[in-house]
Amino acid sequence: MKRIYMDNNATTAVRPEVLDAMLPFYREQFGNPSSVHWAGRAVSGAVEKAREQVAQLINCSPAEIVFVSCGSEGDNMALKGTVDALRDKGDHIITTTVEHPAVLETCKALEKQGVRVTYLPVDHNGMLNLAELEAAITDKTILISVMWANNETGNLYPIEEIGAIARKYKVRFHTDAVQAVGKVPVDVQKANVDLLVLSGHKLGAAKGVGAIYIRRGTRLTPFMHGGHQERGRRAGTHNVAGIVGLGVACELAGAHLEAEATRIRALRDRLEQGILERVPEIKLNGHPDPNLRLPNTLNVSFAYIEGESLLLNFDMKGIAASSGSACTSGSLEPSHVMGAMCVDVVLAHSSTRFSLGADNTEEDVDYVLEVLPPIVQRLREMSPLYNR
Amino acid sequence: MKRIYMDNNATTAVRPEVLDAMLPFYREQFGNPSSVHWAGRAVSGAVEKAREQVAQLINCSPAEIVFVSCGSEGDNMALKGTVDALRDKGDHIITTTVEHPAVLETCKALEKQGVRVTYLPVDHNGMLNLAELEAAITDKTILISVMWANNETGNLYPIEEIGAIARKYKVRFHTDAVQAVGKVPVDVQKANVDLLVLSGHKLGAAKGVGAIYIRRGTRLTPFMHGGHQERGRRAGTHNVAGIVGLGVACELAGAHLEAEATRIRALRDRLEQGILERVPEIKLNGHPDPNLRLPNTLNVSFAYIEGESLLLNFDMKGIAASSGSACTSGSLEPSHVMGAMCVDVVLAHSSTRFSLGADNTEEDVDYVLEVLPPIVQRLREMSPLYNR
Amino acid sequence: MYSEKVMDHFTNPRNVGEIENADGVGEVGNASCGDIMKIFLKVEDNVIKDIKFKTFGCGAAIATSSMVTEMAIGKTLDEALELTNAAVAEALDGLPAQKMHCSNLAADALHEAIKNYKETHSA
Ligand SMILES: Cc1ncc(COP(=O)(O)O)c(C=O)c1O
Ligand SMILES: Cc1ncc(COP(=O)(O)O)c(C=O)c1O
Ligand code: FES
Ligand code: FES
Repeated sequence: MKRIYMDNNATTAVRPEVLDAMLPFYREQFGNPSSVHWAGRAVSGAVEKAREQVAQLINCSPAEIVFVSCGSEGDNMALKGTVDALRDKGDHIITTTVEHPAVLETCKALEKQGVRVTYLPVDHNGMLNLAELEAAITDKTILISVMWANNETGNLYPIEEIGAIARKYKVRFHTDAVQAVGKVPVDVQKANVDLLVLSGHKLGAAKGVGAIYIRRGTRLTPFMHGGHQERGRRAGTHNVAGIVGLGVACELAGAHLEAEATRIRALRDRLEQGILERVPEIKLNGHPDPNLRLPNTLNVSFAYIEGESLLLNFDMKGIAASSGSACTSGSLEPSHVMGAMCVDVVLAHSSTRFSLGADNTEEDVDYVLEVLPPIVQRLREMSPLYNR
Repeated sequence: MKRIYMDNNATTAVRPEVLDAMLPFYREQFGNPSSVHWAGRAVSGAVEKAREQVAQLINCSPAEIVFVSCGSEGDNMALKGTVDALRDKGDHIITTTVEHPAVLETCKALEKQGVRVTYLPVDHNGMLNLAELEAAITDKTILISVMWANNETGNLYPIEEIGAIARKYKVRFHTDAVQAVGKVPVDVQKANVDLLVLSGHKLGAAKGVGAIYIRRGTRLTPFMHGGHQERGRRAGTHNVAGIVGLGVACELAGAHLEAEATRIRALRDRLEQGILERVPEIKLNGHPDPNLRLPNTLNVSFAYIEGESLLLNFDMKGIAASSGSACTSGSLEPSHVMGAMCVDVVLAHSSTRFSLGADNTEEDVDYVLEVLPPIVQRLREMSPLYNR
Repeated sequence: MYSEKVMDHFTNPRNVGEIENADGVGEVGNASCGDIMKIFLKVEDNVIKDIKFKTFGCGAAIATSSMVTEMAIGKTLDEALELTNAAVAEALDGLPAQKMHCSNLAADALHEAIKNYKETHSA
């Protein structure tokens, strides 16, 4: 059967060049980079090279990069580390209602410790009101945390403008850029961010590795206590192979960023237009202007049907996508992002994300456009909500 | 040049069978185990199989295993998660002065939050006095944390007896078993531990993966907040390849545990006897009875010389070992383990750890025994402390 | 971690040993922080005719000791007093950042030895 993977916002395949770069670090150069001997030395050079590659992609200095185990760790570290370091300065965080659970659940945990959190609402398109953001800042505000791009809708947030506001009020600014890095240009200087998190498996590196950018001079209490690794900023033996792979993935992403974004955007637009033309009674979720979304992401709701059954039908045709339905999430609530955008709850249950990636082709898109309409139609005909 | 790796307590090479098992999960079965579709399904089965393999090695049920990114994360999670969950019950932790920094530094961070910590001293052999441990327990004690085996000396602690004390006083018991799992039999039921941490790269799996055993019914606040992975106990996309490899490494370790321990113990004993016979004025660090240490670990101090220069000389002969010297640690203090054992500070600077592993042979040992004495002699002759 | 020069001086240290009846002896450092350096001088007409060292310490400590003896030999005492720790480190093509404290000893030990010579040979 044809297998078409359109769930690259969930995770990506490791790129062949990345895997090739990783392989020598399992059995040959397997040393601990903290060791003095031959087995450690070669390896510590490789880690430092990867640090430079990551730094280059987001335009910072290598010393500002700390390797972590995933995006979630980065977000936990950014938020909890800031609260601990700046407790004397204030107790208020501003974030949004559409953040990833790695930020939202961490904020909820911090609320239990007495931190006050403002969750900024979004409009029907999932966008923020920056005047509202500015108005939320008080002299107790220690952190603004806004994601660079949303994982479900692909919405891009105006990070440069938020960075300018943060600087104006001298508030620290963290951005969860897990979905953005490698897909769109990310420049920490231009955007004036103080903390930025990225995750390897979203850009062709392996699962289990990520990085946090910590602007020089930013006091951040370590999240992982222990050994002296990462100059005391993150304990634990380095995931050397993963880190080396992340470096290569960042270099590749940087080298092909524009060309690849253009290519994928064209595919996504073709898919978007095709679905809108072929299937009635659907709703596009996220910003209607596709240029204000990640080039690879399309999120649509199909009225009257539920997401899990849709995904299972796609799956039977070899298509991998994802859904905002409660039925796929393990919780009883549909996507909080759809909720924040006030998407009707039934439509939220059928919200379907197609997130394209390096391996997708025009044929893939056309295949999806071919099999999708009859699946939707069949499920609608089974639905008690549907009346032709 | 000959290359002899005797630093397996720092990290091990990935075993070939482990790497083979990992490889399909980078480019073929690359899905996110949380996904509903084909790309996720195969993968989630593989993660669950690994969970069973890990559980079997330490005799628990798979549901009691949570995958983490390293030993340090496991220790942070065990300690911080216990303090948060049991804050209403008490504020006192008992641990030892010879724990790994992942435990010690976490305890220090907790002290800043008002937690009281008793650091039990050890004797000259690095062993604990269990009467002292028992006497330290108060009605505010919420956790006892004692490592199963010490990374520097290899000393094995009487975990079953400590487990019995913990049960008697109904105090939760955590053990950092990062150095023990895979080297000696570890049975969480027999030892009555509630929390146990292991790390993949110490037993032939990759760096960047580990696991924590959480006895059923043990309330533990998550350390990493975010998505629903690991039934809400650890957020972050699974390091699938790393986890699969950890499973295989645990299965292999279990299958060959006794035979391999016997083989390595014989090599270690040969090395130990050989050094003691050939080099005057040395001190064995840790328990004098080699059976009360990990079968693979030998730690000796060479009077009058400093550890880094010793390691560099070993390195020039292709031998990788490690040292408790301040000069190799990045800090200004020699090993805290040597300090806790009241090893004279000059001797602490020359403490040298040989930790054997799967790839070592008798020839390796004999080669070390051949090159070591002249190196020691040459350095001694350069030392202002040495008077023939 | 170390430059080739450091490794060279570490592997083949120059002027290791003691001078019997030395004209000046200097010792700096203490064992608790990991390094002790001892320098022995033979002085003729205010010129360093011979110099030897003994060091307890890391690769950097041994290499800086060796280098400082090479740099000092043949110099007048006043010239030798102008040798700085930084110059020694530079002559070794630099040292890792975490090792700079070792390089802060070699020239000090030399200066101590000269001081000791001057104290014992004045008047
Ligand atoms: C006893 C002990 N605990 C914890 C750790 C930390 O493990 P990791 O490096 O996987 O974080 C180590 C190894 O460095 C160790 O030896
Ligand atoms: C926006 C965003 N933030 C954070 C994360 C968490 O990253 P990871 O799964 O690597 O922990 C994800 C992906 O799941 C994400 O899409
Ligand atoms: S309808 Fe079955 S889980 Fe939602
Ligand atoms: S002597 Fe300790 S770092 Fe040089």
